[in-house]
Amino acid sequence: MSKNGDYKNEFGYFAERPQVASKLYDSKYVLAGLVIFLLVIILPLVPNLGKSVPAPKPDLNTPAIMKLPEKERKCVMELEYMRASHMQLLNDWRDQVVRDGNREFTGAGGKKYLISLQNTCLECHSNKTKFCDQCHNYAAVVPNCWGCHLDREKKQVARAEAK
Amino acid sequence: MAKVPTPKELTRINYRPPAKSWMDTKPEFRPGVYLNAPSPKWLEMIGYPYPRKWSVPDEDWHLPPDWKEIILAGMEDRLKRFRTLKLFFDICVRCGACADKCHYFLGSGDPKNMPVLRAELLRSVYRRYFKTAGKLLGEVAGARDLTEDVLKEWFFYLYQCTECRRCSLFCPYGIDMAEMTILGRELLSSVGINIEWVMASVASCYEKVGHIGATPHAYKDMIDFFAEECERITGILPEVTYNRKGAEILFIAPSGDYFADPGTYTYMGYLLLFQYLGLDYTISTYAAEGGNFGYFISHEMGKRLNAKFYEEAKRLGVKWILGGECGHMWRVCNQYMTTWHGPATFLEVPKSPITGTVFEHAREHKMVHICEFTADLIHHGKLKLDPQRNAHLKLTFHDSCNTSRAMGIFEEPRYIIRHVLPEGHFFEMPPNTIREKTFCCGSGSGVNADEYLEMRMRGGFPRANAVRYVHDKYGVNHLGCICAIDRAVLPTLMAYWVPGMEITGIHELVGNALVFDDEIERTTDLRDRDLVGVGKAEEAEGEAEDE
Amino acid sequence: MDFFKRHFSVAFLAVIGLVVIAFIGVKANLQLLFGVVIPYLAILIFIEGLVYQIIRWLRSPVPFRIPTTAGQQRSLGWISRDLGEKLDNPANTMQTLGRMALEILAFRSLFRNLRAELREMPETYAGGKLVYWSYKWLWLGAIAFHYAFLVVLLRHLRFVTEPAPAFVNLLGEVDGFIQFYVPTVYLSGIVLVVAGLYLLLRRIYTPTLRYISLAADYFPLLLIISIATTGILMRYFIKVDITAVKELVIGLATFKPKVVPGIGVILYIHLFLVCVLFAYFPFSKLMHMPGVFLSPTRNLPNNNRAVMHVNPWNYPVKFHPYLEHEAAYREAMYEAGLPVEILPESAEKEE
Amino acid sequence: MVLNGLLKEKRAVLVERWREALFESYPLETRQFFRKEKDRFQNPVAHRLSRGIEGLYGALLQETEEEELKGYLDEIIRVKAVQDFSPSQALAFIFLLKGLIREELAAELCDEELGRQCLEFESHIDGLALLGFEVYMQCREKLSEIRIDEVKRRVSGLLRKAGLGMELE
Repeated sequence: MSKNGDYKNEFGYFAERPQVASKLYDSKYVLAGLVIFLLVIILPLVPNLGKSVPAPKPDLNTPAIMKLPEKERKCVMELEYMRASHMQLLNDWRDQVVRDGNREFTGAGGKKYLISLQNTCLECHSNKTKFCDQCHNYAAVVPNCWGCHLDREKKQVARAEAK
Repeated sequence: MAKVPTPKELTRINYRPPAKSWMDTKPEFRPGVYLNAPSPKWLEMIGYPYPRKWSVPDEDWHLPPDWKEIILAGMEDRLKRFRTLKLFFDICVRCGACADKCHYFLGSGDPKNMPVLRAELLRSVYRRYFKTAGKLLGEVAGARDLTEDVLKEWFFYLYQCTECRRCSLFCPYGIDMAEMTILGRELLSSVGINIEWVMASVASCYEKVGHIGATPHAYKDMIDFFAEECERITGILPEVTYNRKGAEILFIAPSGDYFADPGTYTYMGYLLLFQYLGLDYTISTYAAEGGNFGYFISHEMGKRLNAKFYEEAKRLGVKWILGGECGHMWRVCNQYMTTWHGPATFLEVPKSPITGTVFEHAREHKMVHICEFTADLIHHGKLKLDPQRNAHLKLTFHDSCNTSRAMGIFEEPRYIIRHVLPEGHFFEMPPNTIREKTFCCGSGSGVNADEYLEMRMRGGFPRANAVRYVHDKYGVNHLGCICAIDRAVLPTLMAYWVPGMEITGIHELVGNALVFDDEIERTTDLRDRDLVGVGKAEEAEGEAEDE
Repeated sequence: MDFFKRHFSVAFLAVIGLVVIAFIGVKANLQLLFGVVIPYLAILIFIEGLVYQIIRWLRSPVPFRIPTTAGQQRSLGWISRDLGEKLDNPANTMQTLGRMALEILAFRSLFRNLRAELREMPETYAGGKLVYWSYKWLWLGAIAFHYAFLVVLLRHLRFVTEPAPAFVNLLGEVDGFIQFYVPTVYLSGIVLVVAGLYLLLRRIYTPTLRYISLAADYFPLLLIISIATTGILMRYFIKVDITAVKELVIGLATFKPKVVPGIGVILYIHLFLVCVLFAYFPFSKLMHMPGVFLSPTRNLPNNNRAVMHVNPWNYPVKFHPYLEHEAAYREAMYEAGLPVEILPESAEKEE
Repeated sequence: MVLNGLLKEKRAVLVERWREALFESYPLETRQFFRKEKDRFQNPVAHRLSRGIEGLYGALLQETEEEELKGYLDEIIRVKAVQDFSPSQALAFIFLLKGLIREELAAELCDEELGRQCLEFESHIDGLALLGFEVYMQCREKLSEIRIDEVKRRVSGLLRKAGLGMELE
C-alpha cells in the first residue's frame, strides 16, 4: 500500500485524498445488537399486542352486600379513596388495633365500624378471588395481608370453635 | 509608605483566575512553558501547508485568512474518517474519573490539564458547529465559537498532552485523549501551527538519517565507534554490516540510542548481544530511525516515516525485522504499521535463528521487540550471563506509557532484568505508578524540547516522585527503561527532582552481563565505571604500593 | 452569574418547568395529550433518534486497532497470563467479549482506582507505612445508580404486560425483601435516589467537577432524580388508582390507547418526565449507553501484529524513497564503504 | 522559652493553617484536590508541600543546621520554581507564618516578654526567607544547568567519539 502516491497531502482535503466510502462500517455486529435491543424492548409487548386488556371489575355481588338495602351499600370510605388508598387504610387499622387497642373506626358517613379485616372487610367482600385477587393479579401486586389473615372458610371454622 | 504587595497578596495572586469559567480563561505564553514555532524550511521539506515565520508569544500568528474554514472542514473530514472522534466527542459524561490521572494535572495543578477538560476544548467547538443543540443554544449547551484565542488554547494544551493514555485506562468508556490530541494536532498543522522540535525531527528523519538529521556515513561512523568502544572494554569487536542484502534480520533502533547518552550504551549492548549470538543481521542507513515523531502530529505523517521499514526490508531481502528498545516506535509498530502497509508478504514469520522459537504473535507484522527476542534467548539458556557485573546497580523499572498501554510488554523486560541483575537488586516502584498505571516521563509525544523544560519538569514530577520513594527507601540508584525518549529526558528530570539517579536501557545491562568465551577481563561496565570488587581491589593494591 | 450557576440553574429550571407544564396540562384536562400523544411521540423519538445516532456513528470507520492494554500482552508461550491479564489485554474475540462484559456489567475501568496513603506509624522503623486502599466511591455510586435504574425499569414491566412475567414478580419480591411498610418499600427506588443525589452532589461540591460540568450534566441527573421522587411519592404517599394506571399504560402498550379517568395528576407528572427522558436520550450524553459497546479502545483485541486490521481509507502516501536517499549521499556512502545500488560517477571513472 | 512551648502546643493548628495558606496560591479546583487526595503518588505536589511545611515548622522550633532547613525549603520551592510562580510569589509563603502566629497567639502576645520573643522568632523567619532566596536561585540555576546538559547529552555520543566526552563531563 505504501507506494509513492501522486497526491498533495492530507491537507489537500477536497480532491487528492480518496473520500471515505459512504457505507456503514461494522454494521453486521452493531445493527444486530441494535435489533436485539429493540426486540428486547418489544418482546414483553408481543403477547397482548392488538388485544384489549380491560381492567377487571371487582365483583360486588356477595350475599352480604346483596342483603343490604340499596342505599346502604357503601364501603367504610369513599369509593375513590378506597380504590387508591385501601392499603393505607388497612395499614392504619392494623397499627391502631395492635398498638393502641382501638377497634373503632368512624367512616366517611359518620358510621362506626369494627376495625377488622376479617370481620368487617371480608364480611361484605367474602369473595376474595373475585374482589381482592383479581385486581392484585392485574397490577401484579402481592400484598402481605394473607400471610397472617386467613380467608373466609377457615375463619368460619375458627369462629365455630370460639363459640 | 511604599506601595509593595503583602505576602498574602502575593500568594493569593490567581495565576489562573478560578472564578472565571474555563471558556473565558486564556493561556499565557511565558518562556519555559511553550514550545517554539517551527522554521518554515522544515514544513517546506515535507510539503506541509502554510510555512511562515511566526512566534508563539506574538499576538498575531499570521494565520491564513480562511483558517477557520480550514479547521472546520478538517474537523468534518476527520469526523467522517475516525469513529473514535465522533464517539469520544459524543459519549463523555464528564464523570471526572480521568481528572486526577494526568501527570500534567498532578504536576502543574492547572485544571485545564484534566483530560476531560482538555478534550472539552475541542468538543466545545464540535458542539458549536456540528451539533444542533450547540448551534441553537450556544454556551448553555457547552458550545463556543472557534476564535483565534481558542486556537491558541488548543495549541497550548494539546502540547501539554503526552499521548500517554493513562486517562483512557480509567475512563469507563475508554475515551482516548491521545487519539483526540493527535487529531487536534493534525487540525493545527492544517493551518501551519506546529512546533520546531517535532517538525525539525520529522523533516530530518524524512530526508536524512534519524531525527537528528545525520548523514548515512556519519551514522555508520557512529556505530563503528560503538563497536570499537565495545572492543576497548570487552576485547570483543562486534562485526557490523550496513545495508547488506541477503541478511536474515534487519535491525532498527530509535535514533536516541545512537547519538544521545545514555542510549548509546544501550546500543553497545545490542551490538554485543548480536555478536555473541553470531546473528545474521544488518543495519540500514535508510530505515535508520525507529522513532516516529510524525505520528505525534498526524496519522499520515506517521505513515510517511514508517513506510521506510518495510520498503527497506523488501529492498534488502531480509526475512524479518528486529526492533530496538523504544516506546512510541512500538506503539506505532503494534497498532498502526500492519494496517498502514501490510500485509508484508515479502517477509517471513519471525523465527529466532538461535532458539527456533516462532514468534506467532507477530506473524502478520513480521517484527519482533528486542526484549521479546532476548527474553526468549534467556529462557532457552542461550546466554551466559554474569549478574555480578551489574552489582553496582540498584534498579527500578519505569514502564514506558506506549509499550504499557498500547502493547502490554511488562514481563519480558522484567524477566531480562531478573537474569542480568544480582538477586535483591531490583525494586519495583509502588503498584499504582507502574505497569499499566505507569506515569509518563512528562516529555513524550515530541515535547522533549529544551525550551519547554519547566513544563516538562511539572509533567514528569509524578514519575519522579515515585522514583524518589524507592531511591530514599531502598537506595535505588538506577532507573531502567525500554524507551529512547525516556533515556533522553529522564536524566534531566532526575537531575532536578531526584539527584543521584542514573538512567539505563535494559540491553546495556545485558551487554554488561554477557560472558564471551574469548573476552578480556572486564574491569568496568560499558560506561567505564568500575565494577564492584574490581575497583576496591585496585584501591587495595594501590594502598599496598603506597606502603 | 458564574458558569456553574448558569449551567445548574438552566438545568434546574428546565426540570421545574417540565413539572409545571405537566401539572397545568392535566389541570386543563389535556389527559389525552399527556397520557397518550406525548408517550407515543417520546418512544418514537427515542427509537428513531437512537437508530439515527448509531447509524451516524457507523458511517465512520474504525481505521486503526487501538485498544488500551492493561495487562501483559500475549507473546512468548511461556510467559503466563492470568485471567485478569487476558481480560485486560485481550488477544482474541472471546477475551475481548469478556473484557466488554466486565466493562459493561461491572464498570471495570472505574473499578481500577487505587490509592496509596502513608499512614503515620511512629512505632515502626520507617515511621510510617504505605497503605494501599481502593478509592471506589465513584464506582460504587455509578454502579448503584445504574443497577437501581435497571431494576426499577424492569419492575415497571408489570404495567405493560398482562399477566406480568414471573421474573418481574420475583424481582419485586427480592427488591422488597425487607417487607417494610404497606405497600412494601422497594430498595431500588431508594438506592436510585440516593445514588443519583450522590452523583449530583459530587458534581456540585467537588470544585474540579463543578468546573467541568455543563447543564447537560445536571439536567439528566435532576430529571432522573425527579422521576424517581415522583414515583416514590406516588407509591407511598400521594396514591393513585393503580388499576387505572395499568389500564392506561397497557392501553398504550397494546396500541389500543384510551384515556382512563380518575388518575391523579402526579402520575402525569411522572409519566411526562419519563417521556422527556426518553426523547432527550438520543441527543445527549446518555448515548454513553450504546456508546460503550462501540468504543474502539475497549472492543478490539490487541492482536494487530498477528491479524491484519484493514483501514478502508488507507491511501498511498508520499514518502522518501530509498533511491532518492541514496542519490543525495551516493558519493559519500560509496567512500565510507556503504553498499549502494548505483555506483557513483567517480567510482566508474576509477574503473 | 515560653513562646517556643506555645508554638509547640499550637503546632497542629499552625502547620495546618500554614499549609492552607500555601495552597491558597493554586486555583480553587486544584486546592480541593490537594486537600482531599491523600495518596502521595496520586497527589505528589501536595505531598511534597506538606512535607516541607511540617519539616520547616519543626525545624524553626529548635536548633537546626542550615542544610536541613534548606532541605525543607527545597521541598516546597523546587516545585514552585517550575510552576507559574515569580520568585516573590514562590517565597511569600514564608512570611505568612508571621501573620498566622500573631493571629493564633493574639491574646498571649499582649505579654511583653512573649512579644519580645515573638519579634526574635520573626527574625528567624526572615532568616529563613533569605535562605529561601538561595534555594530558589539554586533551583533556577539547576534548570539552566540541566537544560545545557541535555543539549550536550543529545550529541554526547558524537563528542565522545571525538574524544571530547570526558572533558565535558
